[in-house]
Amino acid sequence: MNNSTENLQKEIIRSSGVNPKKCMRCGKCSATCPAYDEMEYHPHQFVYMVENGDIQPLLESKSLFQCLTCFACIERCPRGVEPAKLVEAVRLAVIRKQGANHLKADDIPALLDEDMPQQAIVSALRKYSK
Amino acid sequence: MQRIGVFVCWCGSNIAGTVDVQAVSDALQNEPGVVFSTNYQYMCSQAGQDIIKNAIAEHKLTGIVVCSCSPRMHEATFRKTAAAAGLNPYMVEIANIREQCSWVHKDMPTGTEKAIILGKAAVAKVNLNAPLKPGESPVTKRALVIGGGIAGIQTALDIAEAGFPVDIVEKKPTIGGKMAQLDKTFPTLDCAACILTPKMVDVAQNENIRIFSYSEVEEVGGFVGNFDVKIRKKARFVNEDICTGCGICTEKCPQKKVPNEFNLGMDNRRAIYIPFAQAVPKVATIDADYCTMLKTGKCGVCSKVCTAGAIDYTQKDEIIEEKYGAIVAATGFNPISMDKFDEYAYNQSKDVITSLEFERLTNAAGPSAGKLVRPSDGKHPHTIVFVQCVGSRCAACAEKGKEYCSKICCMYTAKHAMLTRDKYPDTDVYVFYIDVRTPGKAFDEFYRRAVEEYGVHYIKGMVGKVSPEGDKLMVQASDLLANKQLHIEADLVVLAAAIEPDKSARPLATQLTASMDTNDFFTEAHPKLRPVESPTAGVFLSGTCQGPKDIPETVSQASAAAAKVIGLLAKDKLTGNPCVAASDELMCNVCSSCERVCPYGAITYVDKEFRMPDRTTRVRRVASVNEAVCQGCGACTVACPSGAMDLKGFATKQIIAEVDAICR
Amino acid sequence: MQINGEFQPKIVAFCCNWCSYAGADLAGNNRLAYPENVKIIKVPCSCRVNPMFILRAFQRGADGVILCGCHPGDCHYTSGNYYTRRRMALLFSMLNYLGIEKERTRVEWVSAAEGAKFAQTMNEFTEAVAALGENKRLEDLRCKK
Amino acid sequence: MKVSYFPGCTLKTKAKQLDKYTRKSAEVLDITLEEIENWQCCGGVFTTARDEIATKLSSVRALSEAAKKDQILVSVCSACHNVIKQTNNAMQTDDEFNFRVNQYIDEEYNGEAKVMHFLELLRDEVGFDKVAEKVKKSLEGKKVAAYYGCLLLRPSSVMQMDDPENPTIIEDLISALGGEPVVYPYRNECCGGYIALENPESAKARSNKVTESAVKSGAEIIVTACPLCKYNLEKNGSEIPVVYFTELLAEALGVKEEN
Repeated sequence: MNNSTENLQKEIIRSSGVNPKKCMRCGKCSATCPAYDEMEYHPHQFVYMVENGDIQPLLESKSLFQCLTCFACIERCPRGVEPAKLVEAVRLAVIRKQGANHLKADDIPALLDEDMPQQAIVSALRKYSK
Repeated sequence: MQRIGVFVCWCGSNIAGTVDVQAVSDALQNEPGVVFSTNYQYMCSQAGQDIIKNAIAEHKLTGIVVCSCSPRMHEATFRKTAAAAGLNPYMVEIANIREQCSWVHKDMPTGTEKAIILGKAAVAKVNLNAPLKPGESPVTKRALVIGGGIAGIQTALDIAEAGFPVDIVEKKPTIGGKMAQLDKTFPTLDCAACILTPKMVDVAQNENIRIFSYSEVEEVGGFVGNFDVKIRKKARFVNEDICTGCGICTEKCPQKKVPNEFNLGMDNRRAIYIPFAQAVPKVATIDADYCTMLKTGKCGVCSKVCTAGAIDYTQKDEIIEEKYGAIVAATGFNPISMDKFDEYAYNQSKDVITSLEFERLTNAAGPSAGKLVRPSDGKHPHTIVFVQCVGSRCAACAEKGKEYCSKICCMYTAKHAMLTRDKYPDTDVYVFYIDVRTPGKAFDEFYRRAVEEYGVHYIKGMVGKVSPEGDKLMVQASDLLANKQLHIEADLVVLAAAIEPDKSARPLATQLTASMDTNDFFTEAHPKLRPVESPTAGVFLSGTCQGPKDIPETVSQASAAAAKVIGLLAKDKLTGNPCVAASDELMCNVCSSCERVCPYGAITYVDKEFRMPDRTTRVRRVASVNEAVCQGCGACTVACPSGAMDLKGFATKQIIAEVDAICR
Repeated sequence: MQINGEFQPKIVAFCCNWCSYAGADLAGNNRLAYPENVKIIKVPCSCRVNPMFILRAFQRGADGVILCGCHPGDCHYTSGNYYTRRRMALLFSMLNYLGIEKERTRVEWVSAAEGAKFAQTMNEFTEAVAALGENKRLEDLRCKK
Repeated sequence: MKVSYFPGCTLKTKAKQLDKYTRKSAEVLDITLEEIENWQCCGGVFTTARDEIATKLSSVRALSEAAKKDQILVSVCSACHNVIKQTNNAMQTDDEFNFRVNQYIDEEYNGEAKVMHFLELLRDEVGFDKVAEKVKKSLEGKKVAAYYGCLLLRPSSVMQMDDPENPTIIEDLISALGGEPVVYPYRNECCGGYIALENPESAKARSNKVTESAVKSGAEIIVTACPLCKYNLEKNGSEIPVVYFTELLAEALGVKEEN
């Protein structure tokens, strides 16, 4: 692991408050994830890859924006690992960079329909942009 | 003032090579209390011991310091030598000038100097030594086994075989425990009843064994060799001595809607019942919660049909008092509640069952007469999903699961999967596992057979959710090796529920002053070297009350516990370690600090009469150490705020004298 | 104490009978040298060590005091070393407050198999105490000859 | 009973009905909802990162105001409730987060406020038995499926509303209103949430699972507490109506206006 990866790993672990070492690799998070099929890397892989400092592929993965923050993986993890918090910390590591917003305010009108509640827009902006 | 003799050993050149032994014996000659000092080539030899014996006689020695090898080597030797010469063996102290001086230091002046200091410390200590006499206590030659499962049965049989009387206390109406509920046993697949029930009969027929079924331990007093136990024999409203176990009452009882706990509530029994056909003792029991007669006074059918006249609605609980020399805890385990695992829909669907329920479903004497059917509709399941580690290795939430591995689930699930495929080859069997743990004789081979010969699908991954849909169970799971999320339409889901100690173990541990770990398993005296003894003297551990175990392991531990009990009961008297705590009753202020830190429950409080200066007497409670139970760790001596508690052989004054001598 | 102009610290080591005393014996069996400054006092369990003993040692001129016991979870008496750990945490912080540097006091878990650890611990501890020089705090000058 | 009320932005726009029926029902049940002054949007979703401070300040301000008034802070939108409760929990348990947040607000706040969802208020403060007493028009014969979604229940260690896998709070309310609750397996699975914006297909798959499961179990109507859940279920073609639970409540209490 080079220096910058190690720093990134530390930053992700600190910001999420998650200790990936607690994982016993049972895969219950991925068994429970409703967005599993949309993801290229699955919740258990996030935990494993962050633990091993294999973070670059995660940064580039669309999986970051498929997590629904439904907290099901947090709820059902037998070890209290909280994978969703790790997914979020990796996502923040991406979008906090200058100009890296995944969703820009200008893009939104095109995505809207008449009935869409404000809550959806606000949440998406929170999750996808800084 | 003591008359101390100092004996410096050369140990050939082992000591003399680095320590000037003459200088040591000369220097110690001048220490207070020393009346004789010498050195010799091999103190532990017969000639060396004779020097000591002669000096004791000639110089009327009252204490001895041997400067030699580690006390772990020859302390016992020199104590015997002293005793042979009429000196109390506890008046001997060793200064370790070999392992802790000559062997670790190189040059003569420093080695000699240190040896002198170590000798001075030993002399200072002996000056304050007092003769000690180990306490003795008689042994009641009878053992109590608490719990009548396979662990308790094996322990009781082994003790009885050795000729000692044993009582088994079992809270259920019959002995047999969990093993009686099992169908087949791994890895040999012999039927549990076939190997267990003969042992149950042996217990019933052994003249040395009494069974108190439907009974619980009420109170435990006393200590090793001399326990006083009160046993509550719960009213079963049937006279055990008269009941023949014919079972007519259990067929005629009109109250038919009582959940049958032996079949885990999957069918019903009557209010008067015999748990299963091979029950020991085979006598009926009335369940007071359901009996119409006991509740309303109207019925009495069982009494009418009983030709032996064994029914007694007026029966009361009975308290039996008995003395025991040793107690064995064999309280066993239970699967944990699945209430907190509703992601697996245990409470939503009858077709989600635990492994123990599966045992009953496949057992010929079970609710479905051994036919594997779905509890909901009685249909044959074609797809079965087994989920491992439900509540085991669960560190997220203490209310939910257990942090430890339950040890037996991998093997019994392999057994279930194999038996299912064997009997019903048209069934698809999936096992979701995190790790397959099979350390045991012929265990891994067994698991591999399930996979290779019986075609059980083992999938590495966990089940996330079970959703009952119509008469199917949708199982959503991950296959970690294929990196896929699976959706399986199952007919039956079997959960390998974690196991936990029986709930009765915690209060029992309190009664026995035996310690427990955070999971309520009994703690062993030493995890490696004394695995079947509790730290509390005279209390032994058998079976799963000490930790998760399978049957072979339980039986070995049960026999090991029995061997320890036999060793104890074979003695006429127990000789204790004389280096035990003692309380100065005048200084004790009954704060109970000592009692709280004592790991053995050796400290109790007694009322003691004290004469006051004005010649009146006053009764005051003071701490009292049971010398038969105390192991001499000294925790209480430091906890005691008033300094009333001291440890014989390692008294506060003695240790301070050593400190002073070293720092002088 | 000065020997040949070199400071030689006085070090008292309390060792529990079951693990650490045996560990010290093993160091001897394997001829693993450590400084002769260390003098061992045997106690049944590390929990037998009254804080008073340690105060007494400093009062009488010890420069360092070390306590050795079984590893947590391995105590012969089940829980004694846990008491030691808590008691000494308190005592050492008080001693530190009184001016006795925390390097002068130490609790170490040494098993009967850890002869090498025993020797190494004593080497390190002696070195650390020697570096601090003579202990003047708490010393009772009346006890000096 | 007087409580602080945090309606949230969606309740002022697309989910006006949720707000309206909450207020009407509260009135019948003698609950005074005191709207937090100058409340700001909760953010819609709780950012779990411990170093996200700014996005949580609006919740902290609302909490602080309720605490000052010694009132329970009640919200009815699942998302608002989730964000506010999780923020409050972070203020109580994460010292570093607490310290940093307190640098931004005027008066020190340490998580003193009590946060309740309107459902919890009905269950724990009012009592479902009391609610039942006020029913004018029983929902008798109506088969109602409660849809919890994710936000009401999870993470259960923080939300502590109900058993996260087998909740009963909405079912108990439905029973109290005379209706027949329908229990179905997907009631606590996600509808897709905000993914509807970017990946409507994903949201559709999630939502259909929920509505199909409810219909299969015999439900005639689905109730929810979340505007986004309602949107996703309806938008993706639920066969049966999806309404806010407060609408059924108001109907049973006899205060629902007929259009």
